[in-house]
Amino acid sequence: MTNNTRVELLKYMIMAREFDASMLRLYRQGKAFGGVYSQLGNEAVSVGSAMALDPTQDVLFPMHRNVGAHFVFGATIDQMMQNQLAREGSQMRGTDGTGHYADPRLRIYGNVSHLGAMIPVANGFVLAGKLRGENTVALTYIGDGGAQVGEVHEALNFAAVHKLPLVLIIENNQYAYSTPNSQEFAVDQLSKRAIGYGIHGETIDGTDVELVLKTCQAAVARARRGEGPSIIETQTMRMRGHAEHDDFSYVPKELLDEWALRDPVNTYSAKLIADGVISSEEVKQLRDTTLDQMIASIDRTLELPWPDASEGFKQVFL
Amino acid sequence: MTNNTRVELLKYMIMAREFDASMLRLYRQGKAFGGVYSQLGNEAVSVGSAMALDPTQDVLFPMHRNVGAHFVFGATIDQMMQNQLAREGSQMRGTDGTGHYADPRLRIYGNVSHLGAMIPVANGFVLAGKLRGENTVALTYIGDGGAQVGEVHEALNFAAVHKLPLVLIIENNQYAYSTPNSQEFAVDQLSKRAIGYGIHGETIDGTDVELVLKTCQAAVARARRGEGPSIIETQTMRMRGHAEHDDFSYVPKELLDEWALRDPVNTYSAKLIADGVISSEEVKQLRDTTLDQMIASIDRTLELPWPDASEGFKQVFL
Amino acid sequence: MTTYLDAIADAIRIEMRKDQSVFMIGEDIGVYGGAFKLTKGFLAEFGPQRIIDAPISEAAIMGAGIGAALNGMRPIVEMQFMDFITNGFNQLVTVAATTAYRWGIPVPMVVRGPSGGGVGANPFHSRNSEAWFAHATGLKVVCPATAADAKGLMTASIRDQNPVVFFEHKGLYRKIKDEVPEGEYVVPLGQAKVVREGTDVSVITYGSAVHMALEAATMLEADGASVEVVDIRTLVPLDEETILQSVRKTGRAVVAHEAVLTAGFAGEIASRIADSAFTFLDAPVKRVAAYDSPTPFAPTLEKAVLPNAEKIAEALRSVLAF
Amino acid sequence: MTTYLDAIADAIRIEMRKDQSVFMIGEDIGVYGGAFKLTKGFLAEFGPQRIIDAPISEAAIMGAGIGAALNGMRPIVEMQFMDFITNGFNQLVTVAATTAYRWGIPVPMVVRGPSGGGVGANPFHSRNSEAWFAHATGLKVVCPATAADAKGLMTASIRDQNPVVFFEHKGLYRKIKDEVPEGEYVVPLGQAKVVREGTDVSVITYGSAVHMALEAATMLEADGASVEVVDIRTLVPLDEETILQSVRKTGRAVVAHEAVLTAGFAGEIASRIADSAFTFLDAPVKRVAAYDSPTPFAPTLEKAVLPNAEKIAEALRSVLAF
Ligand SMILES: Cc1ncc(C[n+]2csc(CCOP(=O)(O)OP(=O)(O)O)c2C)c(N)n1
Ligand SMILES: Cc1ncc(C[n+]2csc(CCOP(=O)(O)OP(=O)(O)O)c2C)c(N)n1
Ligand SMILES: [Mg+2]
Ligand SMILES: [Mg+2]
Repeated sequence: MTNNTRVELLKYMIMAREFDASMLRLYRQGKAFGGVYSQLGNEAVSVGSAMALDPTQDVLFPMHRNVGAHFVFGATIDQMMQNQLAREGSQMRGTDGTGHYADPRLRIYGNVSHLGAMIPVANGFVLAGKLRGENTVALTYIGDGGAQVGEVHEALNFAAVHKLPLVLIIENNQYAYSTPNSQEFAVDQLSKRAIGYGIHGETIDGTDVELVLKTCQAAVARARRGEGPSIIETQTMRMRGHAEHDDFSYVPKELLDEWALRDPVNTYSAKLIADGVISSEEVKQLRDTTLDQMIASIDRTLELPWPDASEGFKQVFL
Repeated sequence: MTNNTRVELLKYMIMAREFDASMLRLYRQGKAFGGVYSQLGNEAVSVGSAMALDPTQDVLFPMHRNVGAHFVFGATIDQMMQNQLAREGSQMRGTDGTGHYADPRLRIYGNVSHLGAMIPVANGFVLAGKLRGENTVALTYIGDGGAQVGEVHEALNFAAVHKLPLVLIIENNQYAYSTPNSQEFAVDQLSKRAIGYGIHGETIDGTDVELVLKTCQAAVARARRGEGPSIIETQTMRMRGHAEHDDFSYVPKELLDEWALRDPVNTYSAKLIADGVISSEEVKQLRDTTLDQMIASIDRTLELPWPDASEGFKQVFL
Repeated sequence: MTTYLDAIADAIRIEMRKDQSVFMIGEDIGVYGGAFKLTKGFLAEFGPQRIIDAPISEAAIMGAGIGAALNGMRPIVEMQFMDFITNGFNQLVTVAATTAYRWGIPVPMVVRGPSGGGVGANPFHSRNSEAWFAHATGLKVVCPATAADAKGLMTASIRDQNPVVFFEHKGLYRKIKDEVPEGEYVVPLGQAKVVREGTDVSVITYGSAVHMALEAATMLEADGASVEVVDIRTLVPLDEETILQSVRKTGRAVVAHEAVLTAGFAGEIASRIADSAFTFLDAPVKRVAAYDSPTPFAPTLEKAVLPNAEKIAEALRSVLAF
Repeated sequence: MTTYLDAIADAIRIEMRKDQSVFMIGEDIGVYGGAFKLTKGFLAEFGPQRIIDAPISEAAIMGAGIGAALNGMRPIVEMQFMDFITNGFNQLVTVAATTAYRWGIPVPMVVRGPSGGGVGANPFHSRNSEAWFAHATGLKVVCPATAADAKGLMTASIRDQNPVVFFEHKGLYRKIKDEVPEGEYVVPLGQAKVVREGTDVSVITYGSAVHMALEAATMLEADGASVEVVDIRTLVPLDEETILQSVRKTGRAVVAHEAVLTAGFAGEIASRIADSAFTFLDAPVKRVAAYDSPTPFAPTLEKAVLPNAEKIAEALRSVLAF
């Protein structure tokens, strides 16, 4: 892995984190709109996985805690901010918000609230590529909770039968809203679902961005070679509530403390500093610059008016 | 296994087979009504599995090729025939037919056409039992094709989490309508799905009625002990078309020939004769008597009028 | 004065205390007390056997309800948002709705949850889908507008022998407060209610639109018009008689709901009026409903596409001017 | 003379020959040629890349269609029976229906399959569910009654930029034969058709009920009444103008469909008439539809609950006698 790549990984993780922190501030100020879903603790998964793709030919179907993946695929801070706040000029013209948006120019297809619903769609996207002899890989995500949705099963089996180039990350962040893993499923590793479909599956530490990247690169390579889909379960911890309205008092404090030591941004910064790839000064500067960018973007976005009401009556059909 | 049990197993398999043959005759005569789904080749699964239950406390959720299980649970030939032919006096009063009927007195709950839809319902049935401290086990079935339905996934995971006393037989009869296993899934054994749920799973020869019985008894015992659900995949061959309108020309002749040698009724008759449990005379007599019963039942049923039209307007609500 | 949300919780609590066969199943209803905190305290009172947190599997949850109902229980199934009922749709319309007709076995189950828009959720947390279930046959469909009705109809729904789809409006949960009878309280399914008497024109409506209609009625007072508002309360069974009585009296009708217009339940009501009150009608029957689109996210757009008191008032004026 | 079934197959075949982006996906559509043999010969002509047999996974199949449409293809998704659309319901109403509105990206997909009753199938192979999709917003809904329309509307549906739910009536597949134009043939979506001119009363209808209405019209001739029959052909978009023109002319209307009455699409049509043709109406608008129950299996029951020519004739007589 080049030093360049390593710095990039860090840079995107910091972007994700600062975006998140900004949304939290906006939420506290009563200026955020809709649910604010933090990916604190999940940055390594979003960033590491998306970095494994080729953004000129592959395609991203992100979920609600994947702002890092958006950034890797070229989404700008302004774009994300406008969508989150549903302002005029935002990609969805106010019809929808949060992380649901799609930007076909960037090969990003957003999600819908219904968990798991976009996995069958990701299948169809790469099936079309396959029919045309293209070699597009789709990367998508589901939570430890969402993995129990029936459509996930249908989609994985379908992808297995048709050997589709799909990489599914199961983001196991220990909780689905207030529900712990133990009440969501009864197997030690969700990646074992792969066995029942005859596809590749593995469980990895989701706080280690380089491990995520390498594991996903291997999965993308398999997909590209026509060997079909993979399930990669990433173990992380959701370090905040389900969304910011949730005080997550149902999560044991010790569990959070334990995982805090494995914070993906901090550990990776420390690693790169130890390896002499970057100085602690530079890390601080990177954070500060990113924060400045966020603040500037927030200022610009909050000045934007709401989309015009007439947008509500447009393009139900095309 | 007592000789009594062994003869019972044979008796029910013969009933299932002769019922089937009767439906086929009726179909050819243009007197059958609705789809006629043969279970030729599957008798050992229906009968062996149902025999593992305690019909005074357990509950059966049969599928379309499980007439043998109905008989084990006490359904009469007349009852089955009336339902198949949707005649007056039939349990569903003509509102539905084929094997969809329920008879709560016999602890049989029928199915609906939508494959897999009754597995979540079977869960709920035994969940209720559990809430009341009862020890009811539910036995249900799904095909190699139907196992790909999303609801099956949700139900198995749910049963695993709640450690429900559920036994699911996956009747792998190699085809789902015209679609072979290879186009339905990409794993060598469907029972491996169990691994992903953290539950018991195994694949067995579905033409061996005693093996089916023993395997199901063990599954029922586990369920009864509170160890949760099991998946048992039974390997058989669908020896006729999907339903009788289907000439199944898409099935290689050799495959049918191969499986014909493993005919569950013939092999088991031979075995019981070899073991001195029953004479070949007695087997022949059993078949003849059963056939006579079928013919008598058909005669009685065909004389019944259609249900009165007024039944169509009743009990949409209770 | 009790909120709409508390009234529902109250009805469920009372039935659960009385009847051991009533239990709840859903997502995050236990420790968390539900996404809207409707089941707050329930886990402590009733324990995890009767307040069951389930995996994110709406079909499995729905099926668990159906199966338990077949086996003598009275499950209350929560959809965290009614939008997610699309994931359990097959269970509901294929299995629950047809069982009584085919087998003659009751399926006493309530499927309930927050529906509706106007609160800046998004297209996937705002749908009003009651018409789908009214068209499914075999499901009762309830849409309360007030706290008292929410309580009384919930009690009736839990006691009903049939599957009931109970649409709570999330915008009313904490906004609406009214006098709610204490203790057991039943509002029978299938009885509409004249919530405001009037002589010149009737608004036939339900759910959140009842409040819009009442506001519109007040606006029309200024024009000197007397508006009657009929809250049908349950779509299935439908109390056609009360609707017709009102329209026969006033001779004019506007039908309003928050759901989108096309193939919405307003069509059902308007056609019944056009058929059975034809000779009494002095004006066309107008419908007020949401624009035929998903419910958008931004407040400007959402406000524009959803119905409101002004839009109902406008329809009333046009009908009165006819 | 071509059957309804062959006409549909013909339209698909022509489009597939012309446009490489059109492909089919469904259960048993390849080697077997589909449960109704509609795709017989397709596998041989187009190969397994374009005639894709899928596992029994309606949601996965629907999603595959949506995703392929997002990626430049024009998938035709077969439901083996339209009843099983309930298993892919979420994909259709949540994803397909809302994508254009939210993302401005087209989802040119046709979901098609056999629907309807009257053929002794059973409650799970007979549903008429078009109203659900008309109410979903964002889906076009097509219900052809004749072979020629089936062909022309299928061509238009395949070429449309939006998701289209195309209801074929299984009872018409081989029963209905008519003159079908050869080669490419388009009937634009959103154009109703006066299939029989008349002056005394209008029947507004679609799908299988068109044939019942025509039969009823013939019956009414004996009474000396002249019945106009309007086949709306597509529910979304709806050609309101042709409906209103007819009713303004005749002053009387019966709305008929095979689907169950409550919250069915007849309500939508009848209310539009009651609103926009009010001053032209000389009689109540009557609806004829199935009884509100699942479609039963036994022929005696099925015949009793479904609409037919006699029931439409009766409604016509009552409207004419008004
Ligand atoms: C089908 C469906 N059911 C319920 C919900 C409500 N819901 C939104 S997020 C969520 C929890 C998701 O948990 P998980 O999949 O583990 O993802 P996480 O939020 O932990 O990243 C729930 C229950 C939904 N969006 N979709
Ligand atoms: C959800 C659903 N999709 C499609 C069908 C149509 N269908 C009925 S049986 C069948 C094949 C079933 O195959 P399998 O599950 O292997 O059972 P088998 O008939 O082979 O015993 C199909 C596709 C259905 N009944 N339900
Ligand atoms: Mg999670
Ligand atoms: Mg099979």
